Amino acid sequence: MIDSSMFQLVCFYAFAAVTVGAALGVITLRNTVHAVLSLVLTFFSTACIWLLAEAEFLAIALIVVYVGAVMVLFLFVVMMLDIKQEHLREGFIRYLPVGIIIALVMLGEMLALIGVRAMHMAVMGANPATVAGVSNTEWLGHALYTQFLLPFEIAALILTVGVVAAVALTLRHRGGVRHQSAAQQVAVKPSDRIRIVKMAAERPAQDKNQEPTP
Amino acid sequence: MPNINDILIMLPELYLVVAACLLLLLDAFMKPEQRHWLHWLSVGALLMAIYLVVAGQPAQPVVAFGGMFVRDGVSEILKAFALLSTALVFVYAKPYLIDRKLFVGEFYTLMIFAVIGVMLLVSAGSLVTVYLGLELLTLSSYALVALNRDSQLSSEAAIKYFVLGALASGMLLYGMSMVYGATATLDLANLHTAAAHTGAPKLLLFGLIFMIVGIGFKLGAAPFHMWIPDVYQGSPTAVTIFIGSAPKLAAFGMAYRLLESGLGDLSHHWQQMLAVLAVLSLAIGNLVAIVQTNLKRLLAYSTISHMGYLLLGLVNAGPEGYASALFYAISYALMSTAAFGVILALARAGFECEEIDDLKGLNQRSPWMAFLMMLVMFSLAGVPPMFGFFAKLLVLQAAIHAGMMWLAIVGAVFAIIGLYYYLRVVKVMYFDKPVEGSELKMQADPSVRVVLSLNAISLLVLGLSWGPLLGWCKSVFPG
Amino acid sequence: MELSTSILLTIALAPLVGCVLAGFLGKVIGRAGSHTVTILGVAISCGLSIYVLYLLCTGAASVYNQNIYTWFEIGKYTASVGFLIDKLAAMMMVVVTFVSLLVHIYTIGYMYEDDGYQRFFSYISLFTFSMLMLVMSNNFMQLFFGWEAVGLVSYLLIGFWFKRPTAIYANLKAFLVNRVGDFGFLLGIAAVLYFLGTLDYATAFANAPSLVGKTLQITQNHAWDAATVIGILLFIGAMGKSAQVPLHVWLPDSMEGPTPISALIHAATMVTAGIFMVARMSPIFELSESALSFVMVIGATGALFTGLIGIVQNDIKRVVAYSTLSQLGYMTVALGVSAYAGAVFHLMTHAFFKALLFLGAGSVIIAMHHEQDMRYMGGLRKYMPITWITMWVGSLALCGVPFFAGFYSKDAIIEAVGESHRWGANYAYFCVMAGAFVTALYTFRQMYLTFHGKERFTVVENHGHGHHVEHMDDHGHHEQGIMHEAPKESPWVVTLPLVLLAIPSLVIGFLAVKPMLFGGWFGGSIQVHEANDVLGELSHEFHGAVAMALHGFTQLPFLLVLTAFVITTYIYLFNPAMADRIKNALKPIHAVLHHKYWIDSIYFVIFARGGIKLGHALWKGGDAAVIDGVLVDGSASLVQRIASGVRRLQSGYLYHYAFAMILGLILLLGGYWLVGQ
Amino acid sequence: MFNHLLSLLIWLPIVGAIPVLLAGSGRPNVARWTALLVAVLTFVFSLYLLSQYNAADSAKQLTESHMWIASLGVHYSLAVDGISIALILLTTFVGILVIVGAWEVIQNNPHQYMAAMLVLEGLMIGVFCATDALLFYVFFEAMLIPMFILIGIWGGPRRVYATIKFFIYTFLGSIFMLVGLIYLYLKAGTFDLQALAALPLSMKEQSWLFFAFLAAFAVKVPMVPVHTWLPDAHVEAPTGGSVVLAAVMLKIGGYGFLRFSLPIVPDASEAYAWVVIGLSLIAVLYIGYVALVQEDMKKLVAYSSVAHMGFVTLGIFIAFMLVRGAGNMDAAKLGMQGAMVQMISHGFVSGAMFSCIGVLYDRLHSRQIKDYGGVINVMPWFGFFYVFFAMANSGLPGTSGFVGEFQVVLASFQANPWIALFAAFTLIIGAAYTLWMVKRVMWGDIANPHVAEMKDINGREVFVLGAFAAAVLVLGVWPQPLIHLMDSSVTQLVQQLGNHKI
Amino acid sequence: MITLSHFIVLGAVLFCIAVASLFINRKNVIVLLMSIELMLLAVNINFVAFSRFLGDVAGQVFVFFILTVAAAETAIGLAILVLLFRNRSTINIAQIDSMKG
Repeated sequence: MIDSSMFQLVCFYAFAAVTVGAALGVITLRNTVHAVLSLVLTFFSTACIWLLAEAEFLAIALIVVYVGAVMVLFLFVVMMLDIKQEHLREGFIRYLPVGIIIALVMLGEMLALIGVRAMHMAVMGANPATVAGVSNTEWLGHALYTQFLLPFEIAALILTVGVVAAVALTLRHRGGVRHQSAAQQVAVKPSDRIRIVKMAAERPAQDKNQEPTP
Repeated sequence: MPNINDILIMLPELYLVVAACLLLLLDAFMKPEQRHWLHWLSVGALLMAIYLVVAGQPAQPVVAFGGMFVRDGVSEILKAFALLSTALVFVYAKPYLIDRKLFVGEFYTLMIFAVIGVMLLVSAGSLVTVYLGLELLTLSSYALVALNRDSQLSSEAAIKYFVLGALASGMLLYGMSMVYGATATLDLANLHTAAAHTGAPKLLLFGLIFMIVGIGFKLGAAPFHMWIPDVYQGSPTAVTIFIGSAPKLAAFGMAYRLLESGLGDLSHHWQQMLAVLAVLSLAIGNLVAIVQTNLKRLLAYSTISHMGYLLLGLVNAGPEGYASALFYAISYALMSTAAFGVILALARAGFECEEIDDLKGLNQRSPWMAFLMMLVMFSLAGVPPMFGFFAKLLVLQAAIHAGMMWLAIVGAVFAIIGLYYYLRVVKVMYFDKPVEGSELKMQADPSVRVVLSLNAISLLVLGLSWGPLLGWCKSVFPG
Repeated sequence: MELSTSILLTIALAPLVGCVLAGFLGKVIGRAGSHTVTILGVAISCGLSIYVLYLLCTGAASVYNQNIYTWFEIGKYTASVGFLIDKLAAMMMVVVTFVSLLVHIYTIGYMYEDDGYQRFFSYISLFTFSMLMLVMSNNFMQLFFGWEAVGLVSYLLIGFWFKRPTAIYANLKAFLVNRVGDFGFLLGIAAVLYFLGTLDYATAFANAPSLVGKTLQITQNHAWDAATVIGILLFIGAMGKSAQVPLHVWLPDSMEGPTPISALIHAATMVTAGIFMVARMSPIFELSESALSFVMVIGATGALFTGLIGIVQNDIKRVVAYSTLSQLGYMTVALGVSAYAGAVFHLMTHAFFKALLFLGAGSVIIAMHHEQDMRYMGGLRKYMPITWITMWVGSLALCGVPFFAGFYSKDAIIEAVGESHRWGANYAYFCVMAGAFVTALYTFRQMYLTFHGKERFTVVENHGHGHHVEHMDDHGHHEQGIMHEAPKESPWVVTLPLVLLAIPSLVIGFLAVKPMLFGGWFGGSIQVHEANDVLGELSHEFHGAVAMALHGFTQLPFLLVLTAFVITTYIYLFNPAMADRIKNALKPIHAVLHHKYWIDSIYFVIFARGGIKLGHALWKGGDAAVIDGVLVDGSASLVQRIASGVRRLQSGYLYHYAFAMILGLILLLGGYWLVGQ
Repeated sequence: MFNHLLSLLIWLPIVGAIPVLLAGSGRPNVARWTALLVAVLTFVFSLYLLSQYNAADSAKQLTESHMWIASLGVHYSLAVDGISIALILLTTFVGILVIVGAWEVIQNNPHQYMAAMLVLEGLMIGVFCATDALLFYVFFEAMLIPMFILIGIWGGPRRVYATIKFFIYTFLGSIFMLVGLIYLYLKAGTFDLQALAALPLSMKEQSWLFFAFLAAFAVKVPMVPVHTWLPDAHVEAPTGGSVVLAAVMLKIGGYGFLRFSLPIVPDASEAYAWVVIGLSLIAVLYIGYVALVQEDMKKLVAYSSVAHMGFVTLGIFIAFMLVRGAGNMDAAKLGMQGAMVQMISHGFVSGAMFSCIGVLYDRLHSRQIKDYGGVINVMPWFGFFYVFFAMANSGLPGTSGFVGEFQVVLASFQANPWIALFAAFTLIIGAAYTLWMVKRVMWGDIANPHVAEMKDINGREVFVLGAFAAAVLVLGVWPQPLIHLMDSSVTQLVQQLGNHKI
Repeated sequence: MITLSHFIVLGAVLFCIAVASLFINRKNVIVLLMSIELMLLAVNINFVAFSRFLGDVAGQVFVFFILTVAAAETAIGLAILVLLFRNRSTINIAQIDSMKG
């Protein structure tokens, strides 16, 4: 007998497994494009997990914003830059054990300190949005435009900065483009065109004779 | 819903946002040779903001936007000095930027955005605003560090800064999520109440540790300091000077908001951690600075050690300790601005003046510059009667008052080691002969000359009469 | 009637004025001006001193004891500058100023050719001032001032010919050895202050009986008698200044100074300061048998053994110098047997005849053109009769031939030692007795070698380098035993002092023996315990100076002198080769005496070379290696090394940076976890 | 104006340094004359200060107090007693002489040299006036800056090593004092020295504080084994720097003991007096031997300074044994006065010795003893001064060098004859190293052609050396005025020693 | 039944993977940037979970902001990356070490 909660749990495990597996793929795959795609998969499965938590708006946003925009940007950059793949994975195996140990130690500490067992008792209650009688989006939107108005505006500023910064860093007024300028052609002076170069006189022949013969 | 009152409370920030946007637009329609107008307008905008901050200072802490924004004494004083130091940066940077063809509008707008980030961060009333303010500041800073697009060092510094900064903000966020999980609130005032009665201090403390990593990173405290030397060295000096000043004030503000406003009741937990960070910072900062040959890198390590001292004040976790740390942050911002200001004033096209040996014989080439730099160095070293000494005095006092005599002694011992490398700079300027053919000369720009002199001299003047400033610092932390 | 303070101040300051004028304005006032002002100053002093002594002797004036000004006043402790003028002081003043005056006059002749003429006069006037401050003092502080000031002048004068390496070696040595004595002396003064609470003589002496029974805790369970400690410490000072064994080594070397100085400072006055001091301190010394025994044994040892060295000396001045050492030993022995008056009496007579002998020797040296080696003299009596005769007077006085001044003082000392029952008195008696023989031996030897026998120098007429370019201070360049002109009698400025000194050497003993030795002439200045009063014992047998002298002819000391006379006469006048034969026969003994018992060498190795070695070891080992090398530079380089190590953590690699952050996080978490457990 | 006499004394030279500095390297004579004017004015004012002072009153006088840091309750408070005045007079006196002494000797940026000297002078006066611990500390540390510059710019070949060593050494000591002072502040709520003196402290606290103070002042004095900066600093410093260093700066260490260790931590000072006394005696003996073998004249005199300053610390700490052990107040006063007189005297004598060496150095550009010999042949007037000061250095009565040593030995005998015994060794060793140097430098025949070319001292040098000589002589012949000046202050200090704090 | 701990553990695991990646990955800067995205994702999972389990809207709003900021951050990060590649023709982390010590 599979009740809904059990089903949810199975789904959770499935998506979680995919998420973790894809995340591992992100950091292990040799090909950068594959890694990016693996990250996309991570986002997808996470979005599914969020759906399980009834955070529909964020789940959609994650896919729209992240997969739709950010990851595309990643792919764009990866493909734009001509990166030699094979060099980029050197030393991976060598440092893997250390990395695993570090990760495990940290995970152990984190789990021990968080007190996961106590959280086992925390059961998902009723969806607050449903309780309030609104959809998740509305619930979120209401908070966003009232209580969180200021952060919302700041987020706008941050995006502005992102734009300004990206432009400032990457936009180039190309210098090497050839084009005619009539004004310059007219205003030309002889000294701009002819340069008198002084050169040393030819070396006397005897110098050559003095060169040691091999 | 926000009303006009909220707007008034946030007037300086809002004004500056508008100003920044206008400058951005203006820049787009300006001819390059008119850009010095932009420069002076930016400086004017900052000065105006200082006026708005100081003039509108509320008698009592007030909140806006439902507690998202807090305007109190701490934020006012931090904002005032952050704006002031940024204005100084603008003044010092101009000749440098022109020489290096970096005299672009983005420098000004990004920096003003960064300052807005500082202002929001120090006024944050919620974890969200802390985070967003921080990101506004850091994102602008990343871009500024990379501003010199053709410089290998600049982009290397930027990528290091970016990756580590992102890592740090990830950790900070992770901590925030835990804190949120433990207390079910993002509002710092509510957090303070909730933390006192929380049933899950374990989770809270767990979150606290991650947040301390974030704070440590922003301050540049060891072992989260690794970005500092490379970023200081790699950035254009005009940006380094900024990173060394206003963001340090912001870091203090952030630490204060998170640790005191939010988790003040857990102070006996975080005191210990900060003490560890303080010792590591003092040790690493002072020790490694000794072996540096690059002046900017030396100042970077000196920053790390100074942050160790600042932590000494925070460790106290009382109003007196916060006042001393605030005092320290201000003093550091002024000293750091002046130190880099001298480097900027001496640098010119093709000559960065960033090796210590570049200063050889400065006293013979430009005695006044050497004198100013000497004042700064002694102030950084904490030799009375310079400003820096009194800042050190106060943080040592705070540490001792907190019952951490051992920490104060560690601080004292490392002050001696630190003294050595500051003296080395003075030695190079005064005792060494100038290198033949070096063009060690001061920039002719009179505004730089005057402002830099005032800045450096202020370290002496404030050393002789630091009472009012301390009074101000103390008054904003009611017992 | 009180003595007038202004007179006393004039006595003290007149030489100082002369010194300053001659010293600073020497160039301005010239040679004549210099010697005029200094002689004038000392003459005033001398005249007034005699006047003061006269007033005191006739009873026209009472003892003067007043402070001139307060030197310091701290709580109950005060130190002042003041004068205590009693007969003891007055006598010393007269001796000092009189001899000094004569030496001033003598110097005109002796230093005639010297470049440092003005400087010399300035120095000896300064010396006179210092010595006067010493003897006129009414407190320990001022005594110490004078004590050291005469040491300074002695230093300057021994090194007067500062170009000579030997002179500047000798003056350093003299100063340092004196400082060893002063070291004890200073501690003695400190002990006086500790036990008696004052630096003032009168108060201290009045309180002296309170010393009885007091002790000084030396270690936990060891205490020394207060009076003994004070006595011995003060006497250590005297040992330095008065060249007592084992601090005598500086005096022979001090002969590097010009001869007038040897006469004034190193024979007549300064070296007797120790004797004077102990006599002054008699109220304290009387309280300690042990201290006095110590004084006596030291004195006796010096009296005999330094005299023995005199026998083998060839330098005319050195013979006199060793004789001085020996005579100082006599005085010290007298102090040791509580015959203070005897010591002071001998001091006075000795001042005259020893000054005479030195000046006479100086006169010889002038005649010999600064040749001092007696082996190149002989037969000088026909060239310089006045010197010859006066020297004989001095010699006979020195040997203690009855009726001469030395007889009265020396015989009294020998008798007094014989009377004493103090521990060590037998040894002392043997020493002084044998010393009498030794004294005669070297004295007659010296006289014969110098004035009698055949001439052992040759006169070669001037060839080449003129006499006038030859300066006093570069003697030794010329070949020994060869003279460019025949010796001749010295000028009157030299002989006049000889004559003036010969007179007291002849008569002063005869005149003064009764009052000074047996008449209680010194009054309260010298205090002797009933039980120790050997002179008191002797006074019962004293029936006048003539009787004493006649009695002296029959006594052992005179017989010893006679024996010595016979022996030396035979050897040096009739069988000159015998001297060498004896020398060869007694080679080991001669070697011991020739090397001055190796004391100088031992001191040099231990203190001079050892001190330098120790200093080097401490400097290189302590300061340079341990403190600077390990602690200062060591910790600096340690910091540097640590810094270079820590620096490598900043590898430049992004993943290391991230790793550091993560590690920091893990450590914070782990630390918290551990604390939480 | 004269309500602020002390402030005037402090700030006149410091502010006076500004016009000197502004004169620039182009107008050296303007700088020199201005500096001299300022120094002379300061001296005149210090004489006026002396006339205003009532020596009979033991209280601190000419008090000046303004709130400095209101929120901490720190005052800018100045006052003087006899001890301070004596040291201030020493400072202003030496201040003139170093400026005259450097007149044409310093050719490289003379304006900066003069300005540094003036600033240094003002700061040193400040140290002697401050009655607030923080203010004291500020002056105490700030002094290092001009001295650092003086040694570093105008010093000898190893000047950088020497000056950094000097700075860090001194800083090292004083930073611990700072920690101690902060602790005291937190306990008492004030930095006022008088209040701190009245503050009850447990033995444990006192012990820690004692060693904190010891660290600061022992380095400054300097005491063995933290003395090694001094020879290096002296050797490398320009003449004026050495003079000020030896004449005044070292005194600040001794002064610090009087103002901090004794009144604030009397019980610990008593308990650990043996440490200081032991180190002082080691200074006399050990340093004496080390001085003996020095080949560099300045180093020799520097070491002799260490030995002489040993008498200062000895005199100060022997007072404890006397007051508390023997109950002999007067002997304690004797020791303390001895220490004070020794400080002043050493100021004159060592200043003069360094000036003398400076005179030689200006002519031959060497400080090595072996490069000289028979100097007196060519420089008789100089020889007079040299020998005179050497004698003063070896403590000859009649010179000031004797007075302090005499008093300290007398006092220490009252406490323990063994201490006096070791202290009195200075008579021998002091004379040995000083006179041996005199022998090798002054006496003898002209050693080499360079010496033969040396010219005797000129009028300016005669003025400097003559002024020192006069001071040495006057103080040696009649120390009572100085002792009287300090008497009431010393009495009060000694009485304070008797107060237990536990 | 899904409990809070499921989400939190998932978040922790992702976080650790991201962190380990920062250390293991020694060559490719792009992977670093992606690791950071992973880390933020872990945080977001936490926030969503807490928000849901606490019945509080703030957590989800915060996620919204984090997403926004991350987008801007990525833009700047990639811009810097492009700059770096232009200047050095590599994005190999092991070669980006001209500043050290």
